[in-house]
Amino acid sequence: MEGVGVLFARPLLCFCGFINEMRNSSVSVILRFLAVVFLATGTSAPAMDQYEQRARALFVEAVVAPESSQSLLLENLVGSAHPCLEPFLQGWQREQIFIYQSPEGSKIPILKVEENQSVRILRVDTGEELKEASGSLAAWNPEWKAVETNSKIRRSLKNTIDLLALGSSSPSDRAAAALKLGLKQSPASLPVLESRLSQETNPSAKAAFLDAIALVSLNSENPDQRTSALQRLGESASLPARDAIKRLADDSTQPPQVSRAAREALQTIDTRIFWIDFFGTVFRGISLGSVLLIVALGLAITFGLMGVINMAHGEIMIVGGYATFVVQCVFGNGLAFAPFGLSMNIPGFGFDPSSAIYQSYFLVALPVAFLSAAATGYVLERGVIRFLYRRPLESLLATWGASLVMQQLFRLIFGPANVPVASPEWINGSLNVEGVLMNYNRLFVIVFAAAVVFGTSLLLTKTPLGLLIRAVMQDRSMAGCMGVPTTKVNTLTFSFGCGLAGLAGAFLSQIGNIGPGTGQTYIVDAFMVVVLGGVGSLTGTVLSALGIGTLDQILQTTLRNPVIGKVLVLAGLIVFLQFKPSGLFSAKSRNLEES
Amino acid sequence: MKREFLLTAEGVSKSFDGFKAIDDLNFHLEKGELRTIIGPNGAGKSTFLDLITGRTRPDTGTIEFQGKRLTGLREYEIYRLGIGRKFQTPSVYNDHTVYENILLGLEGPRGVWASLFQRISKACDDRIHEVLKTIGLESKAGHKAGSLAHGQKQWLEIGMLLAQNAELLLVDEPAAGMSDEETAKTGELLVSLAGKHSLLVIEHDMVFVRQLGSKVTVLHQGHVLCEGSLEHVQNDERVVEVYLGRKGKATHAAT
Amino acid sequence: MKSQISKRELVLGLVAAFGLIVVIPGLNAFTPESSPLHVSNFSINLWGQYLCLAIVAVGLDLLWGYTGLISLGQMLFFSLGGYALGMHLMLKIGRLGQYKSDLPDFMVFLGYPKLPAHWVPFAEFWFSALAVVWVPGLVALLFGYLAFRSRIRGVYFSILTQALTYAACLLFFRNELTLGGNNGFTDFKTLLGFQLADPATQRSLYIASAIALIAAYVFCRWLTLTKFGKVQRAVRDSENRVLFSGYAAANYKLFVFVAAAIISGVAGALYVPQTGIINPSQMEPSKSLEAIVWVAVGGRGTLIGPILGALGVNSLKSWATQAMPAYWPLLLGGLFMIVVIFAPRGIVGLGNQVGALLQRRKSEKTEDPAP
Amino acid sequence: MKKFLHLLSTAALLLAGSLTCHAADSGTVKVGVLHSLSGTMAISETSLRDVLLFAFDEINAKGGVLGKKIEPVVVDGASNWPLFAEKAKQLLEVDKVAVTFGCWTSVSRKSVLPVFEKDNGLLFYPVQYEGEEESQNVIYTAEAVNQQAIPAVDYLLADGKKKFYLIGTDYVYPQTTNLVLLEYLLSKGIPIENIGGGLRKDAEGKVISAGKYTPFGHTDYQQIVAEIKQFASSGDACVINTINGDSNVPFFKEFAASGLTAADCPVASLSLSEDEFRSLPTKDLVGHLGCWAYFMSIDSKENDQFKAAFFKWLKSSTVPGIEKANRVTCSPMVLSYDGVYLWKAAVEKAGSFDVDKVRTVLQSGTITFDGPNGLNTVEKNNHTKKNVYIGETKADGQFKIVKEFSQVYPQPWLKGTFGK
Repeated sequence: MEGVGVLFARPLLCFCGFINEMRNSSVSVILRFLAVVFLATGTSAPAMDQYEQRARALFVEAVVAPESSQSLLLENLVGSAHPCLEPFLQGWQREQIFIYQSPEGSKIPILKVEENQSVRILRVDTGEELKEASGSLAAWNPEWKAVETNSKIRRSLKNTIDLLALGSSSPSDRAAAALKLGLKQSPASLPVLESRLSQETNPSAKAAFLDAIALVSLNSENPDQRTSALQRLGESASLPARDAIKRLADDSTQPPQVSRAAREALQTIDTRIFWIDFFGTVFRGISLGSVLLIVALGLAITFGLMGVINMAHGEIMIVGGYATFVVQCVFGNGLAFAPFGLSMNIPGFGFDPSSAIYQSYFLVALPVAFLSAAATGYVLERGVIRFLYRRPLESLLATWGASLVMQQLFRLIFGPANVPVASPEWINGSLNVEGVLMNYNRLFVIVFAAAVVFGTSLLLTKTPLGLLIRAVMQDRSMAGCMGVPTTKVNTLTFSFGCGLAGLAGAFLSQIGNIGPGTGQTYIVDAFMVVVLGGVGSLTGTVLSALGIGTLDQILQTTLRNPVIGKVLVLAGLIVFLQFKPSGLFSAKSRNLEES
Repeated sequence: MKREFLLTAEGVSKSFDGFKAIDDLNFHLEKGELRTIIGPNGAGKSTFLDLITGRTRPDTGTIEFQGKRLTGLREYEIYRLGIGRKFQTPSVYNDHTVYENILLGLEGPRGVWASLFQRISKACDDRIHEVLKTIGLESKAGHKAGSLAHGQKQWLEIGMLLAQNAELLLVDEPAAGMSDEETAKTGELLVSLAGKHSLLVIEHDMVFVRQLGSKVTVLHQGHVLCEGSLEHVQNDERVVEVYLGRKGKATHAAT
Repeated sequence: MKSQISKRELVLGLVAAFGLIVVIPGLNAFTPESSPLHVSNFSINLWGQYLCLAIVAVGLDLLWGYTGLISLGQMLFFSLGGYALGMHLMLKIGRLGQYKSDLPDFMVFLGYPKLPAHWVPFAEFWFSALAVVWVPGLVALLFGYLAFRSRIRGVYFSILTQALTYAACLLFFRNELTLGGNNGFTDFKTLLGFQLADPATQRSLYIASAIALIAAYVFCRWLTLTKFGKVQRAVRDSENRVLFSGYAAANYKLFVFVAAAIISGVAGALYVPQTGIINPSQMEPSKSLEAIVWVAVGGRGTLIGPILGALGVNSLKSWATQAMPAYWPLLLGGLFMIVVIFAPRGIVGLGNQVGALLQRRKSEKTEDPAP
Repeated sequence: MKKFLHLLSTAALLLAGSLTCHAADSGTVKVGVLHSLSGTMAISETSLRDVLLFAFDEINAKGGVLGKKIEPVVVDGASNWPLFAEKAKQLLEVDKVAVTFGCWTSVSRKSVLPVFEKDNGLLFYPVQYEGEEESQNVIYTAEAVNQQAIPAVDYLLADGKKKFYLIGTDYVYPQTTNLVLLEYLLSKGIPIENIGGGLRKDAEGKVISAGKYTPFGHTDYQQIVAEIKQFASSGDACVINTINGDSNVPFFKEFAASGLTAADCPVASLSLSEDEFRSLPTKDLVGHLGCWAYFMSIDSKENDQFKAAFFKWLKSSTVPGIEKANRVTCSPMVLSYDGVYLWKAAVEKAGSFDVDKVRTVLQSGTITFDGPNGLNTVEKNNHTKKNVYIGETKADGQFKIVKEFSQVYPQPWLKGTFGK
């Protein structure tokens, strides 16, 4: 019996890795906890106690029951739920429970657990691994039919899990579970909550339990209880409770002191919401700004420094995006596509999507995106732009032609549809600071943008290449006379700018979609950022990007309209250039004055 | 009491990115006077013209023309007060014929509507040909300006100033890229214009300056170093320091 | 372009005009369908549309070819003109719409109880006809005034015009603008009491477009003859010199910009009843860039070039989108790149290409470097 | 002289171009296919062309219609609405097609509608739409609002949802649908403050727009998702999503990233079918709902046959640039396919290709086709009665059917029918 605990621990631990897939981190934590418990008890695990047996039995009954009655059976299970069911409930939610027809014809529900490579099969009734008659471990059989679910069943499963979560090890999960229960506002749950509360030690979880209880007692017949509950919720300014409180506040039949208390509670909550919105908006503004910044940075080089109007900038970004897509596929099961009708196939390593190595594909994708975009830029510069350095307006037109061609090439190579790029798990989920949500992918974009800008400015100011670049950009012919290989530098600079665009594309694939036409959606904004920032000034670009981003978001919230803000920003920009025709920061010199 | 000047600049300063191109410049020009400004490169000669013609605005100080304040006016407004300018590098309309170039320079209404319905009167035509004769480009009237030689372009631009018949002519290095003989002719032309017009000539070529034989102003590091006849100026040791001083050092180094 | 009208040019012009205004519609009206000379109603309608686009091209050339301003927002003015007339056409549908209501259909299913005030005057034809002129004109005037007085020029001007049309596009997509949102206006029935469905009406619209095109051509040609035309080209070649010759370059640019906008507006107004729809996608930046293609391909700085460009590229498009949809964008894009790089003067200018190129090289040496 | 010659030659060329002669050989009947094969809508519409061509081949292989082989005339609307009108004219006036199958977006349909009414053509329209229209020249095989949005809401209500957040792309379909849904939800006793996304009222305080609207190709959904997160914080909330095409990716990525799941707040998407899933990271969509008249996962003999035949046809197809790899079938495709057979049935019953005759037969309410999605019947209002299915998205980009409403009668005119 000794091995049992360990036996469980392994699949459970590997579960945690797997469950991470779903953005339901609480679950994974619960499982870690359970795993630990089992490890602990493993050494001195007695035979399965009767509660566990009962729980398992009920669960099995529910699993094998016809779909119609399953959710009902699950509801019954709630009362006698047992931690040991956690993985199986989870498994069912994700349709990982199968029915194994034993040789003697009895239906044995089993749980399929995928580890990185191998598959483990656990019996629901015993929790042990499924064995053949011979006693050897049974091999996975794709014939086995999964026990299906529907939203009704999933909800019942969820309830059970939620209830179990009340006993979870992580305070935050206990708190969340408590609130979920409280929001149901069913008096039935009061005893559970109160008993849990009495055992609760963690302050934040305690608060949550109190809120939950308060929520429930909002429905109590006794007005004093309602009032005190309201006061309680007011103090804790609990957001979820708002609706419930509002209902009371609007309900004219309530006695005066109740409705007063309700209004006060509502007041405090709304002020809290205001601040959450405020800081949230600022954060989102900065993150949008960072996106704009990354998108515009390449332009700041090609347009700002070289004076080349590259209308194909957007498409070059998307090259980076497609590169990311290809890398992802190579890490996965490869990529089958039909460029110009002839079908091609890029083999993949076939890493398991949940494996850490697959998750890290993005890190590999970044350099690939940079290089492929830079290469494209090189071709563009050699093929088109070098003829047009003296004719900026016409470089604009020619590159637009190039962008048309590139878009169509994307269609012919990767098909007209957007390509799906799945973000790695580690940039999903969000950080919750006092109710202000900061999504990791957004935090990531900010850090990423900062890093890229920093790197670029270093390259421009600290390296010999940077020196050459700046020399050429200041005065081509002069630099030429001084023996600087201007054509080389031009090509290098342009390719570098395009490389940055490629990074932007790789990045966009994480928050947006990648398709033949995607580039177009960003190009105007990008130009605006550079023009506003002032040509040839990184600082200007940074400031204008962040400025536009924040302004846009603020207008979006205040006007409650996602577009007018954008329009106003564009209009404001045109007006702004009245007073500073050369942008926020412009290298002011006689040369510019003359133009 | 202070005398009436055609052009006065007082306490004018202008700097680009910290570099003081013009530094507390005071300058006065009388009506009908021909004045030559000399000075080493970067002395701020051209910048001074930029400031007068409104191409750039001074940071401090005032510039007045016939008692009117120029600072803050736009180029074409200043032009319309009667100030014409010839650039250092000849700037003419390469795509237009020589004739059209003069026509565009010709004095007269400058408004949009006028330009739409204005016909070229006999008088205008005569005036244009007269100017063309003076600058010796009559034979090339029908040619595109772009096809002219450097010197001829210089002439054409001077011609445009003549056609404009401005009160004050600002002439930036008119003799650059001209043969001696052309230079001489230019000199005569300018001298002949003095009196009827007032001229401000910027020049390097000392021979040419001597030929003009006008009062000379020496600019150095954006302010007036000294003023007076060419002889007076050449004997001023500061000037020697600025100009010949370097040469002196150079010779020392040589020996 | 020569500054005098030669006899030959006059004759050719008249012949061309006659062909466009009389012969082609005549062939449509008076020849039997069977005859090989017959021009079908379909092609008359198609041609009418092309001619409208050609008008835009002429206006654009006035800006680009003659004044050196590339507007990437020309189709905005086209659309504004179209919308101005479109509003009238919508109101003239009357109860013939899906809902048998006095309101335009989209207002009914967006639940508008009554006609918004700013719609009311458009019931009068003369009002919307005027709007076709002053709305684009006014927008151009405001934008141009701001842009030119703060010396926004070259690529900056282009980018800003693009931003302008982009912003307008986003705005017009919004349904709360009460201009039909993404669907725009469609399902028109009558114009001045004539059934739009009637081939005769379409023919008249074609003739109107042809006349408008020739009028635009004549106007621009006349402009090149005046002193204005000379100043205009002077601005293009060396704006500084112009300023120091006492011309308020900004005013000249503004005049041209507004003129071009109005020309486009009229074109749009003629275009809408012939296509039977106007919606914000006409304002998408790419549409205006296409207009640039017509001019570039035809040959800027010549007035006939843009017309040929517009007609040629569009008929090519019509054909290619059917014959080889997958390769059409490659064709257009490639054509454009080649023209811009190797034939900056377009098909018309191809002849004296070499000379032109040499000219360009020279002139650029002396010109101020634009950033 | 040269210039003028230029002009003349171009003119001649253009005339020649537009004067192609059309002697349709008697053995065939011309049928128009009007979809965007380029531009933004090509993503969705190309699949419809494919399935139509497949249907034609299938029919021709069985001897065609009234003994005539179908000769498809495929034109490209290029996602350009005026061009749609132009191409429609061309189909009807130049190619003289007997019937046209096409259009996806409402605006394209609206732009060709006058043309079809003028030239008395016949258009089969296969894509779910906002209703409020009933042209004599259009047969709507598509889902009307009461065949998609309403059932979806019914399902969510039955699922115990109390708060509905409406979000869509700003064009006529979402606007109209959401107004209808607003009326419907209110009539079902949902308080107005439980309907998220915001309301716009006119001067009289009459609601003229419900829900949040973003433009086509919108990419930044942070603000909106944050709003939804708050909206859903008190539980029992769901989202009715009519966002079109591309923008769904940033929306769902943001939605997933902010920790919302199908369990807390399911999203019912009315514009996302299996075909769109090919370009979506479906793992972000698991558990969210779809509602269509057809799902690829329908388990029926007809559907299996259809899928098998279609994929076989794709393999052997010689259509240039056609996608052969990882194709799927979806509702708009199947409704296009049904349309072809409904038309065939009508023609054969009428014994003629004449539009008026065919229309009368179609409107007799007797024309049916038992397609991959079950039985389709053309009703008197030019719409079709058909089954409606609700499905939950699975990680493999398929739907798991959780509910079926059988044989729902089409009601294009819903606004104002639910009363307060």
